[in-house]
Amino acid sequence: MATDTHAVSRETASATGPATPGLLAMGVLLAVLLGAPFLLYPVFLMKVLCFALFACAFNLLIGFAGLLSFGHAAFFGGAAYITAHTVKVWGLPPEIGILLGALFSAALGLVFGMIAIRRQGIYFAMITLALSQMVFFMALQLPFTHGEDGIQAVPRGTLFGVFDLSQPLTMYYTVLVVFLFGFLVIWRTVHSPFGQVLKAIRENEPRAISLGYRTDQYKLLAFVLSASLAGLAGGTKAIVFQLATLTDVQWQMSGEVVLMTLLGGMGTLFGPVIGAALVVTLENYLAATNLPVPVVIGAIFVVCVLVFRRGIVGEIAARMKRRG
Amino acid sequence: MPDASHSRSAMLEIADLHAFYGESHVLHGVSLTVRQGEVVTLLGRNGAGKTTTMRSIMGIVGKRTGSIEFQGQQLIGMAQHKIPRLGIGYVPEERGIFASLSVDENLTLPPVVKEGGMTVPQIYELFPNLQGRGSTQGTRLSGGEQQMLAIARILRTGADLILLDEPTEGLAPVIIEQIGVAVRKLKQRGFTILLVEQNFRFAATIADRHYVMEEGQVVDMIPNDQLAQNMEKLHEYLGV
Amino acid sequence: QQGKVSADVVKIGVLNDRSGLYADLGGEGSAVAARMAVEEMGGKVLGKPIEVIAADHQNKPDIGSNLARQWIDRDNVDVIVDVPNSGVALAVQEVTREKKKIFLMEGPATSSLTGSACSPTGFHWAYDTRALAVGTGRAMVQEGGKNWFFITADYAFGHQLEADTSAEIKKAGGTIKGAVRAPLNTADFSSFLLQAQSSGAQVIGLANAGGDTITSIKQASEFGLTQSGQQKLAGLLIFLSDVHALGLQVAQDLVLTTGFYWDMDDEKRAWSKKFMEKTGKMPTMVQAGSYSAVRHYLKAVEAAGTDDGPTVAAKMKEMPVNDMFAKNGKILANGRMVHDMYLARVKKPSESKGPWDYYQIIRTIPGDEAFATVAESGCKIASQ
Amino acid sequence: MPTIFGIPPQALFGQLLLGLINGSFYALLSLGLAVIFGMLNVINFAHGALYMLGAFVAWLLMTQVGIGYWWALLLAPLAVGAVGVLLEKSLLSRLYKLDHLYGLLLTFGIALMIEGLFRHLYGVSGQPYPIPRELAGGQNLGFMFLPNYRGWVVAASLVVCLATWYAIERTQLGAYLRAATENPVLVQAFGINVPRMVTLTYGFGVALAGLAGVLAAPIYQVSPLMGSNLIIVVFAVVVIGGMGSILGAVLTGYGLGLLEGLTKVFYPEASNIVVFVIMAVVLMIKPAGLFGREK
Amino acid sequence: MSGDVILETRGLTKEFRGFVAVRDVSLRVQRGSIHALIGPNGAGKTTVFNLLTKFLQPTTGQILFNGTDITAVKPADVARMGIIRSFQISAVFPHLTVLENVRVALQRPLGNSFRFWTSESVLNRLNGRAYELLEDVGLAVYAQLPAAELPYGRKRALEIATTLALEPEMMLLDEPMAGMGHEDIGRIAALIKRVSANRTILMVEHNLSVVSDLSDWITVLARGEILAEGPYAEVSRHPRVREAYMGTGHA
Ligand SMILES: Nc1ncnc2c1ncn2[C@@H]1O[C@H](COP(=O)(O)OP(=O)(O)OP(=O)(O)O)[C@@H](O)[C@H]1O
Ligand SMILES: Nc1ncnc2c1ncn2[C@@H]1O[C@H](COP(=O)(O)OP(=O)(O)OP(=O)(O)O)[C@@H](O)[C@H]1O
Ligand SMILES: CC(C)C[C@H](N)C(=O)O
Ligand SMILES: [Mg+2]
Ligand SMILES: [Mg+2]
Repeated sequence: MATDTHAVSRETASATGPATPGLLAMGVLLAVLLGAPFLLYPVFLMKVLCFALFACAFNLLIGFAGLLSFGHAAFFGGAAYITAHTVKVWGLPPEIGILLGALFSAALGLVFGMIAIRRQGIYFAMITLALSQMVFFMALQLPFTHGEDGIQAVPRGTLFGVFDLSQPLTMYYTVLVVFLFGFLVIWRTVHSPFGQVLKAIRENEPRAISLGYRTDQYKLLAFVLSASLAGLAGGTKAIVFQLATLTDVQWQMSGEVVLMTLLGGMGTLFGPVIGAALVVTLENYLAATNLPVPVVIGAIFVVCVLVFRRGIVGEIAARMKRRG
Repeated sequence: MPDASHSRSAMLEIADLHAFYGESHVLHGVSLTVRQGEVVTLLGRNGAGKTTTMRSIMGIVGKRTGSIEFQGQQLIGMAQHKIPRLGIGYVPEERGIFASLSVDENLTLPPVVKEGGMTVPQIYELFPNLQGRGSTQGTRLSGGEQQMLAIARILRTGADLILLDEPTEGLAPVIIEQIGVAVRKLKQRGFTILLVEQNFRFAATIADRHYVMEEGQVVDMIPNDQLAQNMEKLHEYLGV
Repeated sequence: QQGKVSADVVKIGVLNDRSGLYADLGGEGSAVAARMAVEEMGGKVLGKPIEVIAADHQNKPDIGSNLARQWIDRDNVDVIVDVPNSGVALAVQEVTREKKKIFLMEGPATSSLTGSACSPTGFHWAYDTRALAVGTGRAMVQEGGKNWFFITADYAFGHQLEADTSAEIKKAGGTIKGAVRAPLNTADFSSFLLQAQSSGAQVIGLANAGGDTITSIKQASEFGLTQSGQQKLAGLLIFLSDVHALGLQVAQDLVLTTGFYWDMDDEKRAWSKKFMEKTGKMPTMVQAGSYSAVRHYLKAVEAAGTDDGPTVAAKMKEMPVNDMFAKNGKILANGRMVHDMYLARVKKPSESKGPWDYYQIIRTIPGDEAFATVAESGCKIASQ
Repeated sequence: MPTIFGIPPQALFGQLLLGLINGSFYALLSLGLAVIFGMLNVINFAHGALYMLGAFVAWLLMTQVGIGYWWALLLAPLAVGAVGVLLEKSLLSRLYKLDHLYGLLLTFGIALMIEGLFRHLYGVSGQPYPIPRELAGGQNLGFMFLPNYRGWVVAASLVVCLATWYAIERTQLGAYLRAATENPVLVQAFGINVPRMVTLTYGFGVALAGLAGVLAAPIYQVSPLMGSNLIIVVFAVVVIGGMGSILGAVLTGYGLGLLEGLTKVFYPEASNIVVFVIMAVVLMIKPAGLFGREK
Repeated sequence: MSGDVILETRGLTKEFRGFVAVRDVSLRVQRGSIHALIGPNGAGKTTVFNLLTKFLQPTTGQILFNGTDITAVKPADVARMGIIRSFQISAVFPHLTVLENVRVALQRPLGNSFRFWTSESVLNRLNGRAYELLEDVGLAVYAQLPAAELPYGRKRALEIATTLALEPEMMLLDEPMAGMGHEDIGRIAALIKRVSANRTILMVEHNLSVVSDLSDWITVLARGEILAEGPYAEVSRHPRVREAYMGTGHA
């Protein structure tokens, strides 16, 4: 039976890649994103960006620390509630609301982390799942989250008291900036001394320990970073859709982000972005047809796990390696 | 009981066997033969590849190439669980007594693969120490008793080739003596035995021939009766 | 006469629960009813084609409001119909208000849709929590059900229904012993029922609907709650489809409030028969209401000569509602369509003279008594 | 009337009894999960979906074929077990060489597919399944009125759990299982077909889920969502009990059922999260779970 | 206790569910010596390593390093105190390059390892030292290769280089030669000899010729218990050792 406890990330670890092709891809991505709203429905694009950031945050954990969290919805949705509440009820400006959302998720991440980090592999996944379920039920029952109704009619407000976010384009470029910020943070983290240690831990934790690294602390920091960025994405989504609802804290959402990352390529920088774009597009498209969405999603999941573990970007990177 | 008709004929034939643990190449072309009714030992330093050879016969080494024939049948490529059913019993290095099973359960665990295996009373007769320990947890037995149990449970199955990996390892001389007695009895009963040993004073008392392994290869074969002449060479091999 | 019609088509979007616990009382039936209204208009208004599309909001506010937003932004939908879930309806109301599009609500119950959350282009048609409270709530108290315990669907609808009913009960001199909140689409009500039972209240008020009501009533009888006799069930919102699912054996003698019953006059019977032919079921008040609302909307478009939301909304409020569903119904400034409601009792199996013969109408509740005035409603936009 | 800590005994005992009924389902499901985990080291995310499948098979048997409850009680678990065997042979077995997490992800995907399919075919509103005539009605226990059927569920689950426990702890087959969980390679070396054993174990584990599904059908309606709502709690139960521990799974199952009952009496708002709170606490003190062994 | 004992264990015992893998082992490792731990498979050598480096918690017994009790110290902190181990089954970071493997070790003392906001290029100044270490084990040419692509024996060499990178006061090597070819064995043996100059080495090794010419002191384990101790010549003459282990027990 299986023994390799870090295979999930090893399978795909190779594709972090040197910075040069990365920068190229970055440029292309940027160009596309800048032009997109003139061709596509902005609300849809904003959804993609929010989920892309969410997936990247999740990937920081699974892809670069080898930890599969099955409870990331708690950070995404939790932050959405905080942002929605602070903006709607306390009347704070959107930027502050989003910031508070992210901070909340960071704190939540710290708590989850301290409980879960001590266990590995499946146990870690199970524990994060259960903890996030706890958050779900709180969202269902606490008065300020308004149960099934969620927090509705969240004003988009004006950013820094200057930019009127009710304008679709203004909103879009704001989301774009948030996304790029988050993405760069992850990029930097991955290519930092900290990132090096993370990779080492992912590759062979006992060895990292024997070299004197208190690996739990590194994993915890990675977890908190990931949680905060997931929160950043969630808070932004709440402003975009002017809603915070249970959908974003449900465990199915945690599953969704796993799929996005798996499909795009765990442990690759761009994989999650592509994965998210694909999944969101697919769901949008399927919703129109009367194909059963979950069945298709589930099928993709199964296929990825069985024959496509590197994910799209991972596969491409591997191909290029084999050639060059 | 294995029939004596084609005794002296080769029962187990290994040719150019290579084995790997993941990336490390452990056996580099092992060749040896065991005849019907013989007791043959594998001698060699730690890490020489003795255990790996046995694991290769049982088909529980990651990757192996070459040829292993048992009574004319090729074992390489055969489904793992079929190999023992041909009549090969394996007594592993760490004995493999199950902590979650009682002594009785350990004893009756391996399924009978041929008729002619020993009955439980016969086994108790052979290993008196095991008598009346039936309900104790397997791993609570002493090292020696565990070793006996590990051998005993194979005798039930009717296997006629038995692979013993270091049955005397770390046992007190008295126990070793008992085991020796048992193994000789088995030989009389017509069992064929492949024995991994480091303690070859013990080996010398029961074996017909000795193969010597070094770094994953068989480097020599010494019939028991020529042991005396070859002592020097042997010390050389075993690095003493 | 040629008026200006956006994108040269009048698009009607029926947005409701098509797969879940509210699917039977609205669902495809509401779409069918809407199409029946369109057919009556000859499929055209102001010379432009009328189109009906439908989608499932799965009782999720986010899905509902996203669909509404997309429909309006991308698919030129002019009017949104039904939305049988108060939580979702409130979210959609936000969108239609912002986009100045007409919103015709038959399914949702919460009176706040024409109160704190009212919109100049939002219309609440078939019934609301206030009407239910006035109907069933009062009736039960008058029958001697003085003290109550609520099992409440834990979202906008349930909360509002509980609040409105409690108010009525207190007015009528009753008392509230307590309440428990059950999540939407609960599978097992036993522990809630047990709480209700041990509260010792005379009446257990079910402030839930559709599948939840069915399940809770079934399990109440499974646990012999009502057999014992010292406790009564009050289904505060019961639809014809629910009674159909429960069967008269279990449902008999339940008292309920409804805005429509097929078997009241020839006009209703005739329309319902047509509906029955298309769907195989008799219409609920939600479905009948969808017909009435869409019909009224289309007439208003014709009269206004445009499909521009605010203009049509104003027109709709000028015109009286007269169709098989409502007689001289009037629309208040807050969007509330005021019409008579009916208090009914579910027949015993013995009394029923055939399929779908389920209700005996006990009394008619005049619209002005059933529904709140604009002043009472607390709707802001209405005043100006 | 007399009260216990200011709680009418009717409420207290009533809720405890209902808790026991829920516990019966927790126990059955977590038992299946534990058996599977012990042997395959896979967290079977599809367990909830297969539980739902069990209920639907029963429902379809009744509505399509006219086969009633008692036969369904036998046939549905067999059907679900067969599905399980298929899944293990065709999909799961490809992943054993890899990290166990892939097993989790795979079964998660399978769960989505099964649930999505039934959701697509039958909508999310529950389909009613009648209580078998023999078990209609109920007993008045004084403090509450217990429907016969719910009593039957408790009994049935107890028997099945005990039987399974016995089969694993006290029989030859059980010995094979235990030995193979400890050292599959050696057991294989004794000529036992461990892969087949693994397959059957999975089949058996999910058959238990199927059985639970049939038992559940008359209580909760037959709905595509019935599994996904339940399974996470059951996961928590297994983690608390100690992954792979048979006894742990069963005891924790009933225990947490009762505990939920209690919370419903004293602080209903918390009844949904109490399981997860306990899980967090237990993991803090005993990372391997109550009955689990440190690996 | 005498000052020149760097590592001492008292009655060290480890039990795995009823099975005693290490029983009442009391070791005294002299500072600056090369101390070999030998014994048949399953004797408990690796387990002892795991106990010393705290990867396993002893069931009973005490561990002292430089006189301070480290029985309750965490593995990472044991390493920080200067005890660095290698593993029986080669332990490298497969998808990091050979250079990065060594750098990860060199990086730790810098204390910048939590900086997720600075660029990894700050680590380049470690390259010089890293190359030196790779030279020592003859891996400099592979510096840019992913460690996964090294042959088994070279991985062991890399592992030793990584261990040396931390300038440990004491090194624990578990079967450093396992799976190596002759020439590698020679080089590594020489290396070990050289680095042992200013530090203490405790190693498990099956290759007795290596053991005999490297080690100053040998402890023989069997079935988890100490069978004999002493310099090689002495131990190899010890009757019970010959009987139970080397097996040439005649004469
Ligand atoms: N699981 C494994 N992975 C990698 N290498 C291994 C593994 N098991 C054994 N080895 C290596 O394979 C070589 C041969 O091992 P093996 O156990 O066959 O030797 P042996 O002759 O049985 O030694 P002993 O007399 O100590 O049992 C040794 O170098 C050992 O380190
Ligand atoms: N985690 C564990 N659980 C149970 N038993 C264990 C565990 N680790 C080791 N053992 C047992 O402890 C004994 C000693 O194992 P150890 O690996 O220390 O031997 P060793 O001397 O290193 O052997 P080798 O020379 O083959 O490496 C063996 O019987 C082994 O089966
Ligand atoms: C169709 C209705 C049952 C919907 C419910 N009354 C609500 O407002 O949510
Ligand atoms: Mg060996
Ligand atoms: Mg070892």
